[in-house]
Amino acid sequence: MKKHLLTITSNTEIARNIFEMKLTGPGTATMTVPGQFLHVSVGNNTSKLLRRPLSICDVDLEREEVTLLYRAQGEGTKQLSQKHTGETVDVLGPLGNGFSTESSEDRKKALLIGGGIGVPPLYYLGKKLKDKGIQVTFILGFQSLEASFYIEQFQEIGETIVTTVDGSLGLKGFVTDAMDQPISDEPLIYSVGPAVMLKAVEQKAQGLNGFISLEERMGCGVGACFACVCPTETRQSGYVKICSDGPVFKMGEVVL
Amino acid sequence: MKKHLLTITSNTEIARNIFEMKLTGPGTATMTVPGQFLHVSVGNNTSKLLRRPLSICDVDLEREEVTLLYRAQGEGTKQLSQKHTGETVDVLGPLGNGFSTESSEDRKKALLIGGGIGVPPLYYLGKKLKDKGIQVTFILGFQSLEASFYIEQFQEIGETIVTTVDGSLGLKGFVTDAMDQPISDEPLIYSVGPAVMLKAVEQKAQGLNGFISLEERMGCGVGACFACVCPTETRQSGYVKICSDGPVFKMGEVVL
Amino acid sequence: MSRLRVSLPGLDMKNPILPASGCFGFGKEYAKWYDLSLLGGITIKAATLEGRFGNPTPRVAETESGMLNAIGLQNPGVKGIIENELPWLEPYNIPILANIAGSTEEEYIEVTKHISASPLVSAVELNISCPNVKEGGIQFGTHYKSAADLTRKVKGVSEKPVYVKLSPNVSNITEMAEAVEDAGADGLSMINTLVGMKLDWRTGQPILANKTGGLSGPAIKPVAIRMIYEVSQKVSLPIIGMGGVSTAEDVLEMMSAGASAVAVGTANFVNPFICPEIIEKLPELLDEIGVEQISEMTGRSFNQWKTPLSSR
Amino acid sequence: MSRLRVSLPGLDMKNPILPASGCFGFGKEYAKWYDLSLLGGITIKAATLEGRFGNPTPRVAETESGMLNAIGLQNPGVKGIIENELPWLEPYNIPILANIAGSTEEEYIEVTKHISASPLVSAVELNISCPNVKEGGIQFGTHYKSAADLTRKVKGVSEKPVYVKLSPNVSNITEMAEAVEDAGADGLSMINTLVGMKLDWRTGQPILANKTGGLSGPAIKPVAIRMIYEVSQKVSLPIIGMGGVSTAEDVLEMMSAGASAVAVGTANFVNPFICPEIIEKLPELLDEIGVEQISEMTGRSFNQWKTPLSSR
Ligand SMILES: Cc1cc2nc3c(=O)[nH]c(=O)nc-3n(C[C@H](O)[C@H](O)[C@H](O)COP(=O)(O)OP(=O)(O)OC[C@H]3O[C@@H](n4cnc5c(N)ncnc54)[C@H](O)[C@@H]3O)c2cc1C
Ligand SMILES: Cc1cc2nc3c(=O)[nH]c(=O)nc-3n(C[C@H](O)[C@H](O)[C@H](O)COP(=O)(O)OP(=O)(O)OC[C@H]3O[C@@H](n4cnc5c(N)ncnc54)[C@H](O)[C@@H]3O)c2cc1C
Ligand SMILES: Cc1cc2nc3c(=O)[nH]c(=O)nc-3n(C[C@H](O)[C@H](O)[C@H](O)COP(=O)(O)O)c2cc1C
Ligand SMILES: Cc1cc2nc3c(=O)[nH]c(=O)nc-3n(C[C@H](O)[C@H](O)[C@H](O)COP(=O)(O)O)c2cc1C
Ligand code: FES
Ligand code: FES
Repeated sequence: MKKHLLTITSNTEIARNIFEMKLTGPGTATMTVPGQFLHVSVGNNTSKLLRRPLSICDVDLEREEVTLLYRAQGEGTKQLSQKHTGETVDVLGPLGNGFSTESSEDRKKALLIGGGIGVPPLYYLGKKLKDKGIQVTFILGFQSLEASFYIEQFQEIGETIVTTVDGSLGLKGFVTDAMDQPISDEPLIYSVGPAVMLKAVEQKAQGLNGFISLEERMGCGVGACFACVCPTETRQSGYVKICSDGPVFKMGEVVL
Repeated sequence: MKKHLLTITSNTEIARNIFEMKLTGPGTATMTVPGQFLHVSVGNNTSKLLRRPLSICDVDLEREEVTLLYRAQGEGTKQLSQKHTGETVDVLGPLGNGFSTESSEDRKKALLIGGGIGVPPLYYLGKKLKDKGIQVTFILGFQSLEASFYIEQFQEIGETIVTTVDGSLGLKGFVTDAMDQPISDEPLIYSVGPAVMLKAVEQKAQGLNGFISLEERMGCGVGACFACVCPTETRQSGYVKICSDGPVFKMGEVVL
Repeated sequence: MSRLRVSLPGLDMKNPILPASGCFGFGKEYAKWYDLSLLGGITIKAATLEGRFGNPTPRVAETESGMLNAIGLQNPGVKGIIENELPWLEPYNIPILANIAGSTEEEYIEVTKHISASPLVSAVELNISCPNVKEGGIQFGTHYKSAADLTRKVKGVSEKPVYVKLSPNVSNITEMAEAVEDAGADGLSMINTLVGMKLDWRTGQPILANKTGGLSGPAIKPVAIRMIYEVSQKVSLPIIGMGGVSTAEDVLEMMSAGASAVAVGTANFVNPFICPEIIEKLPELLDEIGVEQISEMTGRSFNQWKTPLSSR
Repeated sequence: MSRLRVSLPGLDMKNPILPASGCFGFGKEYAKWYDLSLLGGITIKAATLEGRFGNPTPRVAETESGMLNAIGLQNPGVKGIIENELPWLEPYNIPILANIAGSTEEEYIEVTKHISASPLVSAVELNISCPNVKEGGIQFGTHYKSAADLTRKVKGVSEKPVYVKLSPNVSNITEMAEAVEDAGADGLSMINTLVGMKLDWRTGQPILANKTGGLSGPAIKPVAIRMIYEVSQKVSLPIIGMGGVSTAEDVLEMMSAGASAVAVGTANFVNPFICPEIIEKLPELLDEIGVEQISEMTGRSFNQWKTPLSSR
């Protein structure tokens, strides 16, 4: 675990309020596990003290470049979105436990389900799974056409089913509506999104194995402050810390 | 009185921790009185809320450019010093009552005495006085050669006597030591610097007329908060507000 | 504009925004920046019986997302204010809330008599929470018996509604609020500044000549929100909320906590146009959340099921 | 390095810096970032008698230059701490300050008995100021009779020096400090968090599941400095200062106010290396102001003529 000062190589709005930030620096060499996150400082002189957890969306080890996708919604991410190429960003990471792509080796298929700003880590995960010869299908849920992003990039990796709440792109409805089609070959499920979505996905996917990635407001991001706990019945302590035990958990492991 | 969003055209360190910032924008057209100041915001997202009062050091009406010289000492001015060309700076101003160059028309000579970071407004004042045909002499006091700045620029306007505390440039000592030479022709005195210096200058200059410019920690900068008062025996209220009644006062008008 | 209207005892305001006492002088200075008649009202700087010079300088210091002040109630005295300051505000035709202070009960009473009699004053704000004077001020505001006594006496002589301005430097703000409610207050103003201090690490000496000062600005907003939230559920008096408000969003947050109107202090120093800018932004925000009348926001954090929003 | 040494009851520290309770877990996590033996000491997360899960999430919210937390004393219980957490810290060989909490006097006493008996614990910190639990915590910390009673009882069973951690949410912090001094405390820790709250302006609802939380970070530093300044002139107990410290300059400011050691809380979240970075910077700053021993900084704001600096 390290603190890195990375340099912005690009920071552009790719959909309404959705930004793609590319950062370069030697620290990126350690960012090899999808589902891990960076704890990103908004800046040195700002009144926003807490770091923002953002998932690793892609890593180019040769170019020493990591990609983050984020929604500029609150003050902190808005300030991030105003940063220019050449400025530095202070990040901790990679933090947390990401998606295990090992355990999936005996599977042929994977179904990756993401909602809204939960979509980014699925990109890096999809690439990694594909590299292992696994056939990847994405189900990506957005509010609307306007709010959707990265669809072409996902299509390069595997079949990509899109749902939008208002029906302006793909299927009208939620990601779980796209799961109504019979799911064949018992794929492994990987899902990232708001808790309500994860809950619905777990229900739909009953009987299947898989992983989910949780979100919670964080203090330290490293397991020290107990801000980000989630109850579980499967561990003796009765809880997990999302930042350090997660953010990725086996389906059914935590109480959503 | 206006709020302006000016654009930085340059921001460079001209001596140790001393920065010259040039700002452009239509608002500069109103900045025609030396001794007035701008109330400069450190930035929108910073935890430093209060504006910094900085004197107008020069104005180029054709280029719509105002020059500020400032010492990056505390957090706010340090943050200002990190701003780049092209960024904008939010300033209020021009604020306060500057030096009257009218009343000096019947004089032939002016002696401009500045200490440390009190020097900047004397540059614009010197230029204005010279334009009126008045012979200008400067006495500028610094800590050391390293801390001195703008001396050549001042020399272009008039004779410039420099004092340094450590003797590394010009006369060793304080500005008042340079006043020991007989002062001829009853020049008008204009002086800017720390209160102790102004007090010493007032004593040395006894019998002469002139103006001093005061400094105080400010809240509003516009006369509303009573942060920056200074006692006076010459006004009925018993005090003046430095930001709105000053920062320039007649010598002897306020209690230093 | 009528969707922004709020009505409090003595204060019929076309919008809920007024500058906080001590952060706007007597209005003259900011009148150079914009038309004061845009404001919902004005709180003027504290009046004492005689003119006061206040504390020595430095009187302000900067802190993280806040500032300390120790002005010390400088003002020209109640007569000077009535004669020279108030008439000047008449043309703007907005409610004036007169902040009053004193070293003794008698002084408070005298000041109230004079100023509440002015036809230009709509209500008085009893400042029992100034941390920057040796006598009076906060000493009345941290003991609830003295707060209640003073409120009762001031209320007895006031010709206008009385708002009591509470100090946050207390163990139990609700008891204080209940005490002044029982004593007859017409409303509450909260919060005044937290007592704070800053030292120069190099010399070890305080930055403020008065040593301690009052902490204001965004740093204290969470404390203000919490206190307003607690108090508004326990008393039935309207609350003028304040403490760190700098944006239109902050105004709605504070009203949700229980405030009926909102005063803006320190933010005026950061941006002299802040009050009109907030007022202009409020309707946009109300549209965003589908609320018609801003007055429906008051107490939304706890009573939203009691008073349904117009949008439901 | 010996110029940074400070000595407090039970705490012989090679420098005055220790992480604040609740902001550093039991040390394990930060041990992945740096060598904990660099620290002057460690304050561990509050221990209660049984394990506690704490409050529902969200448990933190961001405020201007600060944060709110309502963790609610989550911890594995005093036995779990003694068995599983403390042994792990032994190799670092630094003083451990054990923060203790409870819902009843009996619980505090039991926890103290257990934890103060551990040879790894150097001193206990009596947390009577946690604003995030319904019972115990702050209710002992805002009434000075109960604070004094509890101190006396805990002191009666403790095998190690007892520091009482004071709440800033009181009208008179000095009375509180004097009360616990009289009751036998060996030192004071101050300040705990200010009670605050944040609402989502769109929904009107609190961000924290617990509604209110404790405000920490640079926003509260001026309040901490003021309280330490006031208390240290009235009591003769050493003070562990805390509240918003984020830089080496802040440490010297707080020591000047009267602190003998300084705890760093929220700043660990901003920068996990903050404690060792501050420790490294301190000698530079001391050189800049010509002070030899950091212990000379304590109380410099008021007693500099009593205890002349080495530089004079
Ligand atoms: C493990 C993890 C991975 C994430 N990955 C991404 C990603 O790749 N892209 C992306 O856009 N977002 C991601 N999020 C959500 C992202 O962290 C929040 O949207 C962001 O912190 C909000 O900051 P703000 O400045 O916009 O909001 P503000 O409202 O200003 O934030 C205030 C505080 O609340 C916290 N906060 C607010 N919303 C959330 C949230 N939904 N989850 C966690 N903390 C929150 C902030 O971190 C901050 O401390 C992730 C969250 C987690 C926990
Ligand atoms: C009318 C006037 C004109 C000035 N002109 C210049 C100039 O041209 N160039 C220049 O370098 N400086 C000038 N100063 C001084 C300058 O305002 C301060 O040096 C600056 O505000 C310090 O800010 P900081 O961020 O470095 O310090 P910090 O210590 O971070 O400042 C904290 C607070 O204290 C205030 N403050 C600190 N020192 C001073 C001071 N000496 N005077 C007033 N406020 C202070 C700041 O404005 C801020 O509110 C002038 C001051 C006044 C009153
Ligand atoms: C410079 C200054 C002067 C103040 N003077 C007064 C005063 O005279 N009377 C009073 O009741 N409050 C006074 N206050 C307190 C404010 O009215 C307000 O309660 C407090 O600053 C919190 O609001 P804010 O954070 O928006 O500034 C003053 C505050 C400041 C910053
Ligand atoms: C997340 C968090 C958890 C805390 N938990 C405790 C605790 O268990 N016991 C305690 O006495 N103080 C606790 N505190 C208070 C801190 O120890 C400290 O007194 C306070 O945060 C002020 O310091 P700071 O501004 O440096 O954070 C906690 C603070 C935070 C932010
Ligand atoms: S954020 Fe601190 S424990 Fe997870
Ligand atoms: S700074 Fe407010 S009156 Fe001068």
